[in-house]
This record gives sequence, C-alpha cells and structure tokens, in this order.
Amino acid sequence: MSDIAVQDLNVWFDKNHALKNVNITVGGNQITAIIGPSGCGKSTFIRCINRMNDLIAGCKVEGKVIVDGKDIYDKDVDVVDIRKSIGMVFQKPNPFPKSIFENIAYAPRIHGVTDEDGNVHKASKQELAELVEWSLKRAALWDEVKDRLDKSAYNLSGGQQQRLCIARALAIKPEIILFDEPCSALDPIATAKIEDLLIDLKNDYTVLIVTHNMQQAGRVADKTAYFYLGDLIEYGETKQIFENPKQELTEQYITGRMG
Amino acid sequence: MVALKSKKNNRYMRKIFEGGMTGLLLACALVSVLVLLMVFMFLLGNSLPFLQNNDIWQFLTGTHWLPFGDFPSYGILPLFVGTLMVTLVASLIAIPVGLGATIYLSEIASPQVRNVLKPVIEILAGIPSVIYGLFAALVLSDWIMVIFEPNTRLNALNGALILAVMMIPIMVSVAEEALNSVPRNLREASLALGATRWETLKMTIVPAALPGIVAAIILSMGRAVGETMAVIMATGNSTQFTFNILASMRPLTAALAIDVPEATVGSMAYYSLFAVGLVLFIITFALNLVAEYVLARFKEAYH
Amino acid sequence: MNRRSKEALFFNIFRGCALFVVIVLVVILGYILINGVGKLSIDLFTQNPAPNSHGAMVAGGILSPIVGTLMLMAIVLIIAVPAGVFGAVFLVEYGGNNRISRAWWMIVNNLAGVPSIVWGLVGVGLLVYYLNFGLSLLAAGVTLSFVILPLIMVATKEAIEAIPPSIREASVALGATKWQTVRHHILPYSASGILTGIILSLSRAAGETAPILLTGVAVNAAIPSSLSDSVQALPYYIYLMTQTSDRSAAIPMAYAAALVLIGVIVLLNLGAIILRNRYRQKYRW
Amino acid sequence: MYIAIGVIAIVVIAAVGAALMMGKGSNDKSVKVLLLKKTSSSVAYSPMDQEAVYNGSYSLSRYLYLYTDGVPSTSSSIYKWLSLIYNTTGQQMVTDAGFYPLQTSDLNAMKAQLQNGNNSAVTGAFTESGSTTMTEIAALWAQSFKQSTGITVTIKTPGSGAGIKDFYNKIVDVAQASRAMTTAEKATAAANGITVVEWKVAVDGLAIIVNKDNPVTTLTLSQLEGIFNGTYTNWNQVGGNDKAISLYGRDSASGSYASFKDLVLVNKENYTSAMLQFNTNALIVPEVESAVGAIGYVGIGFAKEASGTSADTTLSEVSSPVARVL
Repeated sequence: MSDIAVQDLNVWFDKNHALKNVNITVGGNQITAIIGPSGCGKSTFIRCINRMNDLIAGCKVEGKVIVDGKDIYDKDVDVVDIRKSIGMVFQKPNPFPKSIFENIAYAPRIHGVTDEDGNVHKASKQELAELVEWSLKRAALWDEVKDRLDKSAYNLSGGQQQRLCIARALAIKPEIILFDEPCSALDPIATAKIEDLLIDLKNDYTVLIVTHNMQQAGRVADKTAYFYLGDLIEYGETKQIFENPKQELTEQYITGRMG
Repeated sequence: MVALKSKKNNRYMRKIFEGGMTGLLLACALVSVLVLLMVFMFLLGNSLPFLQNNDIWQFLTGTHWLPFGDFPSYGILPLFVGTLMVTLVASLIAIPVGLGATIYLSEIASPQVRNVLKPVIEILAGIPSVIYGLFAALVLSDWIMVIFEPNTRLNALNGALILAVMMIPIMVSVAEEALNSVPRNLREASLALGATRWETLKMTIVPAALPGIVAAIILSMGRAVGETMAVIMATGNSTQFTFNILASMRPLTAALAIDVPEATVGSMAYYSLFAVGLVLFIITFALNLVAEYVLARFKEAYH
Repeated sequence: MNRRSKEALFFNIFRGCALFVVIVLVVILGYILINGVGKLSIDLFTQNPAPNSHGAMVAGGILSPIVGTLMLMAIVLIIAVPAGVFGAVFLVEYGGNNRISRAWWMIVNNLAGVPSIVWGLVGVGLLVYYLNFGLSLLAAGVTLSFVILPLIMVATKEAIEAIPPSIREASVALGATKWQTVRHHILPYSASGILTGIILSLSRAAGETAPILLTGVAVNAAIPSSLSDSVQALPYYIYLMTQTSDRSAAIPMAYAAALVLIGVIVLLNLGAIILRNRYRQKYRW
Repeated sequence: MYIAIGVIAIVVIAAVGAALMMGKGSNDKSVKVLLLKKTSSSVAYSPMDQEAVYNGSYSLSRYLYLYTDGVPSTSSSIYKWLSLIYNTTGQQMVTDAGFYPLQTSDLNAMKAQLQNGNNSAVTGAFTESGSTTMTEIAALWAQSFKQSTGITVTIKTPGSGAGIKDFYNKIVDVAQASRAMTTAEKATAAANGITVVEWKVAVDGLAIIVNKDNPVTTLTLSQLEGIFNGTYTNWNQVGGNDKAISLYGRDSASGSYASFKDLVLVNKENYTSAMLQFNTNALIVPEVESAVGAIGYVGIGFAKEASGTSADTTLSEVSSPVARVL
C-alpha cells in the first residue's frame, strides 16, 4: 500500500503562515488521526495531500509531499492524476444534486475504468452498475438505497449522504482517502456507522482523518499526529500519544480534555 | 503504489480538450470585454473634438441649446435642469411610496398577498417605457390639465409622475432584497425584548438595511436619469431654461433622441451630442458606482 | 398615541403605498386594455401597416412591427447570449476573485446601468456611419445587443454564484478538470437561473425603443428581407402612432399595439417566473 | 378585509378614469385656422384658399421637394417613381393628403425636366428619407407605386434636414424635404459627387392654428413674428384676451422649422426657447386643441384634417384672381 512522506512543508495564506516546516511519514494500511485545536492547520495539512489548497487564492506551498516516491508538487505532475488516486470526504456532506447512481457514476464516467493491465477504457453501462453496487456495499449504504438508486441524493439523511460521498470517493479506486472532520455535522448514531466503516476501509486504503473529537481518534486511529499553531508537536502510536505523551504541549491538550 | 495509470495519449488528449474549452470561454469573455470598452472609447473619442475646442464651462453652464443653424450655441444647462427637475420630483414621489410598499411587502404582507404583489411589481418593471410614455402623453397629461391647469398640456410634471411610476419597481426589488438579507436573529432578538413589530422595524431592521435602501434609491434615480422614451412623449421637449415644474422641459436623454438624426457626421453639432452622451454616461456611471460601493459595504456586514 | 395605535397607523400607510402600486398597474393596464381590445382582429396580425385614404399609416395591421421585434430579439439572442453567458462563466470560474476580475465586474454592472439612448448614440456613430451598416436591421440589432450584453452577464454571474462552493470542491476533489466541473456541475445546476436571466433580458430587448429609434427603424418598413433593410418594431410603431395624423384612427392602433407588446412581455415574464419556481424545487440545497 | 377595500378602490378608480377618457373624447376636437395679413391694412388670406396659396397672397406658401442624384433615365425605378408623382393619380394623392397639387406651369416644367435623364443607377427598390410633413403623401405614393410596379420604396421620416443629410452622404437615394436645400448642403452634395436635381412635387401653405375658443381670427406677419420670437407673451398684446401664449412648433430637424423661420422670422433671429418642439405636425394639433392660449404651425394637410374642414373646400375673406408662381 502507499505511504506519504511530507518533508519540511510550509504553507502561507497571503501573510498568515498556516503550516511551519512539517516533517511526517504516514504508513499505508492504517488510519492516522490528525488532532489539534481549531485553527492549528490540520485541515490545511490534509488539503495539501491532494492539492485542494490550489483552489484558494493567495495560498503558497513550499516543501515536498512524496506519495509513492513521487512529489505531487512537481511541475510536470498533472493534478488530475493525483486527485484520481487520492479520494477526499468533506466536513459537510456535499453530494451532487443528481440521483444516487449518478453521484457515484460521475467520476468513473469522466476518468474511465482501469482494467488489470493498467490501460483505461470508457466505462460501459454494465461496468458502471457493478462499480456503483460495489462502492455502495463498501460504504455500507447498499441495503438502505439499493431500490431507489435513481432517486435524488438530497432525500437521504445526513449520515447516509456522507456515506454516499465516501462511496463516490471509493468509485475511483483511490489508494488514499482523506477525511476532513467527516462526522462533525452528524448525530452520534451516524458517526458510529462512519467510524466502523473507517476501520473496515483500513485494510485496503491508507486513511487520514482530521478530527477535533479525541474519543473518535482514540477509537479508530492507529497513529495520531498533534498539531498546534501550525507546528507538528508530536506523532506516534495512538495509545502512546493519549496515555503518555512525550511533549508538554501534547499532554496539556490531552489532559485538558481527558481530565 | 500510486499507479499514475492513465495512458500518455489519454492525458494528452484531455489537456488539449481542456485548453480548447478554456480558450473558447476566454474568447467569449474577451469579446464582451473588448466590445464594451470599445463602445466607451468611441463615446469618448467622438466627444473630444468638441470638448477640445469649446469652452467646457460654457458648455456646462450655457443657457441656450441650439446645436444647429448658422450661429449654434451649445449650453446644456437647460437640458441638465430638465433632467434634474424631472428626476427630483419623481424621486419625491417614488421614494416614500416605494419604501412603504417595500416594507409592506417584506414585513407585513401575508404570504398570499405577497404571491400576488411580487408578480405585480415584476410586471410593472417589465412594461416597456414607450407604453408608460403612451399613457403619460394621452391620459396622465389630461388629468394634470384638469387638476393643475398648466400652460402646456405636456410638461415636466407629466414626465416626473410617469418616471416615479417607473422608479418604484426598481426601488422595491432592490430594497426588498436588502430587508430580506438582514439576519433573522436580529429581528427575533428585538421582538424577544417586547418591541412591537413597528419598533423592531424602525429601530433594528431598517437601520440595518439602510445601505441597501440607499443603494435602491440611487439605482432607481439612475434609471430615471437614463429614461428616454417616456420623457420625450410626456414633457413637450422645449429647451427653455426654467425651474417651473409646470413648464415644458427637455431632459438630456430627449435632447439626444431629438437632435442626433439631424446631426451631420463630423459636424460640430455631431460631436457636441457625443459630449452630451458622455455627460449622461458619467452621471449614471457615478450613480451606479456609489450604489455599488454602498451595496458592497452592506453585503460585507452581513455575509 | 400609544405604541399599538402608532404601529397600526404606520402599517396602514405602508398598506396604502402597496395598494397605490397595484392601482397604478391596474389603471395603466386597464386603459390599454379598454382602448386597445376593440382593435384586436385577425387582420391586425396578418397585415402590414398601410396608409389610409389620407395617407396616414393607420390602416392595415401590425404584422411587420411584430416580425421586426422578433427579428431584433433573434439577433440579440445570437450575439449577446453566447458572448454574455460564456463570457460570464469564464470570468467567474477562471477569473477567480482577484482584483482584476472584481474591477471587471464593477465595470459590467455599471455598463448595465448606462442609458439605452447613449447606446443608441454610439450605435449610430459606430455602426450606421463608421462601419457603414446604414440605418438597418443589423445596426439596430447589434445596438440592442450592446444594451442587453451586460444584463445577461450579470444574470449569469448571479445564477452561478447561487451554487454553493462545496459542490465545486466535491467535483474538483474527484479529479474533474476545470471544464469538466463547469460542464457537468456549474452550468447544469445554474441553467434555470441563466435561462430566466436570458428570457427577462429578451423581454427587455423587445421593449427597448431608444436604441433602435436612431439606428434602423422606418415608417413603412415591411418585413426586412435582408440584414441591411430597415425594420419596423412594436415599440417604434406605438411611438409613431402617437405622432401620426388622423389621430382618431391612430390612437386606437397605438393602444392595440401596446396591448400586443404587453402580451408578449407578460408571457415572457410569466415564463421566467414559472421556470424559476419549477427549477427551484429541483435544486434546493 | 383590506383586500376587499383594495379591490373596490381599484374598480372605482378604473371606472372614473375610463369615463374621464371617454368624456374627453366627445367634445368637439378641432382647432381654428388663422387668416394672415401682410400689413395691418392689407387683405387677410387663409391657407385653405388654394388660389391665395398659389399666387402667394397667403404669405406662408412653400413648395414640397424631392432631391435626386442627377435626372434618372427611363430604365431607372426613380424615373417611374417621378412619373407616378407627376401623373394625375400622383397629384390626386397630394390632394387626398390635404395638400395642393402643382400648378400646371410647375407641373409642365417638372415633366420637361424629367425627359432625357442619364442616371440609370437605381433600378430596384430604394429609400426616400426626410420631411415628416410629407409622410402621408409619400406613403400614398409608395403604396400605389408598389401596386403598379411591384417596387418597394422605403419611407423614412426623421425630418427634412436629416433626410437631406442622408441624401448627400449617399445613405439614401432620394431626399424628401419641405424646404429647399441650402447652398451649403448643395455644396457638400457636389463635393460627394452628387449632381443635385430639385423636383417640386406639391404646394403647401403653412397654417397657423389656435384653440377654437381663442377670439383672435387674423394676425399680421409682424404680430406672428413677435409671437414666435418671444416679444409678445400674452394674447392681449395681439388683440386677444388676457391669456399667456403657449407656442408649439417643430424641432430643428424638420423642414417646416426652417421654412417657417425664413418666412416669418425675417430678421434672422431664433425662435423663443419657450416654444415646445415636436418632430411631427400631428403632435402639435392635440396640444393646440387642449390649451386655450396655444398657437402652432402645421402643414395645410394637417390643418384641414384638424379643423374639420374637408380637404377640397376653399374659403377666404377676399381672394384675387391673379395667379403668380411663388
């Protein structure tokens, strides 16, 4: 599976120095949680991995983000290829105002489908249907929507919509999936479903999740990174971070909440 | 391994197509950019020959407008006063009535009434100005004749009244948007303190929406200044220099519509008319700028 | 004057204002209906204006003005709509919100407020004489497009900006290119808003008189057979009828033409309102 | 409850408005045509008196003109157009529109000028632009020309001055004017390579119209001049009762503006700026009807139609038999 090596990454939004020389390597097939107080740059960090920060005017990025040996900020790298292999799920569910089927089929339709020996061809109707079914099952949503695939995605509940977004990301067969506080807008039951899903996804994908919910990080994450005011304070096994953090700042943050 | 799997040509094809579409959209943007700038350049270019060798102060304050004939005089003050009087009197009527209707529409009217009133306002806004001119020339002028016994049936008051009617829909639509964008919690906070709906309106909502209301007033005045057909048919178009609202006047727009067919291309009269066009352009541009600035500041406050 | 009665007083004043606005519309439409309906007949729509025995152009119908108005709207549709819609899409999607594109939108907003007679003046100078189109359908149509172009750009911009940014982010995050995002997500969801804007702009074009007054209309123009012919149009016909001799015959024709023009405008506006409401349910977010 | 009041109010307002409109229409919609005297002692003539207009005793007589580039050859459509104008049906249409046909001497002169033309440039449809006074005549000619020859003549009426300008800028083929071209305009035309040929097509007597309740029936030329240059501002200065004078005239683009000015404002002064300006004769008539102190000038066709006298009757206080070309 793919791992991500971030080497002295710096990010500025106009004058505001959002991330200060971050160095971290995230291993494959595990869930890494990124925690920290609001405004510490954790969302900025995750949006660097699939270059979503390019959309923001006045954003300047320096340093390397090496995914599978290739720095995604190289000149000749086509950003479309990066985003094809790195899925992202946002804080507020943002399904397209289309049917459930169309939401998931959209990305495979524009990228085409890659078969075993790596060449890409236009997805046939049959392949799309299979892919949609596979994605929905993988996102544990299939049973709830299998007989209304042509209905609008807006009729789904918040939790269902978020799982639809996950299915939509899975449909392009990414290697890595980024979650930017996926459950902050959801109720506890929907949140629990998403957390079980994350643990299941760990086997096939490298998962990064930004969360301000410490218990969630404790429950799902193998590794945890703690950011504070744009600096990576500490990074290690989740158990070690929560039980005996090495850094003073980490302990204050953890105990401030735990106590 | 992140498989950058797509084949070389597929990516290459997509790049070409992407570039092509961006180019096409850029072309459309450039067309509209260039056309609109070229038109302004043409307006400026054709008024320079007049402005360069005529005393601009005399042009702006001269009291005789006679661009043709053997001894032409290019004084646009009577025309300027015509526009001013017609717009001011129209605003005196349109602003109170427009605001009253806006507040009724957005704060008092029940949903059913609102569903009737909103289309009425939209249709009023959609009626072409020539039809307002027809009504002013044939009906409104007779009523004014009966009530005010003016010297001439067609006069500035006739023009002002019909312009007021044309200003109201613009004022209502812009001002209503301003009132609606005042956050709900502001209204609830005031009501929660026991204020009556009128006090809530007077003390929280209207002051909060004031910039939007000011912008609505300015925009509707801009429309009144720029109106041509209705004023030509309603005001009698005399070029006399007077402030008497019951006398006939000729606003700047009417002067353009009446004199341009007569002007020979390249004659001083032709260039003087472009100078009048430029004056009109500057007035409406200034009004729009102020309205835009006020609206922008207002939008920032609430978004 | 306690607080309750003060509120009642002011609210009644506001009701009065709203009532006044309704009364104004009813009176104006009423007059046009009462005086124009008598003239409605098949001939009105099948014959061109013709001189009566005295030579006043009050006989016949208003076929060529109606066709002229539709032709002018067609020219505006061909010129102003594509340039306006795609120009606005480019400036919103590709222009970003740096200082240049903000300044540019300020210019477009202000050009939307320029008096139509000033466009007529530029139309005469630029199109009729400088480019030698002559007083023609083409000159009138292009001048009208100048008037309508900024309106369509503003309407398109507002329709696009109504789409929440999260949907654009979702599409980009899936690896869609700029054009794919515009093509699959921005345009389809804003289509109803843009279409409404186009319809309202066309109904504004149908009602404009000042720009075409100077650039292309003629008293007895029949249906133009080429772009260089001069054209009759409903608004000009109405204006003409108020200046024609044999007033007892001319005025009813003016009211009849006004009734037809209002019919066209109201139909377009209602179409726009219906379209806007129907699509609003489909894409609520 | 408010809705009910509103609806009732609307119905009442509309009914009152409609009644007012209808009522207004019924009263006698006509104006009075004044007689003119050269001096206070000379005989007063009416523009309705065809002889007086022909022999110039009615001082505001003028010709109506067409201008072409050179004399059209027999194959040109303009030749056919002029032949129609100068045959009996063409001149009858002049009378139908309320104006005076050419006197036989002028008619023969024009027919002679039409012979052996050499310019055959225009063979199909063409455009004629200019005087609004001639709108009605030109429309009648164009309709019968289309019926007889199938050729379309597009008529534009921005005013004589504008028509002449389009003519010498080669934008239109024929100019129609209610005034003669000035030497300056002829020079510009020549400079643009146009050989200006003047065609008299009809005779007009500029009629002075006043409100029918105005007691004044006659004015001298100097009184008329005093009114239109702003010296007299009240009817009691010219023998009427105490009422402010409101003036209605044509805009500067029209030929009538220029010819009235040449014939009346003989000291080369300008019209008073208080004069309301209209771009067609027809607009002046309702204004004079509606204001007691009003005075305006219109082509004879419009005066006949508006004063209720039918096109062919002629009346005059005294008319002298002597006929003289203007």
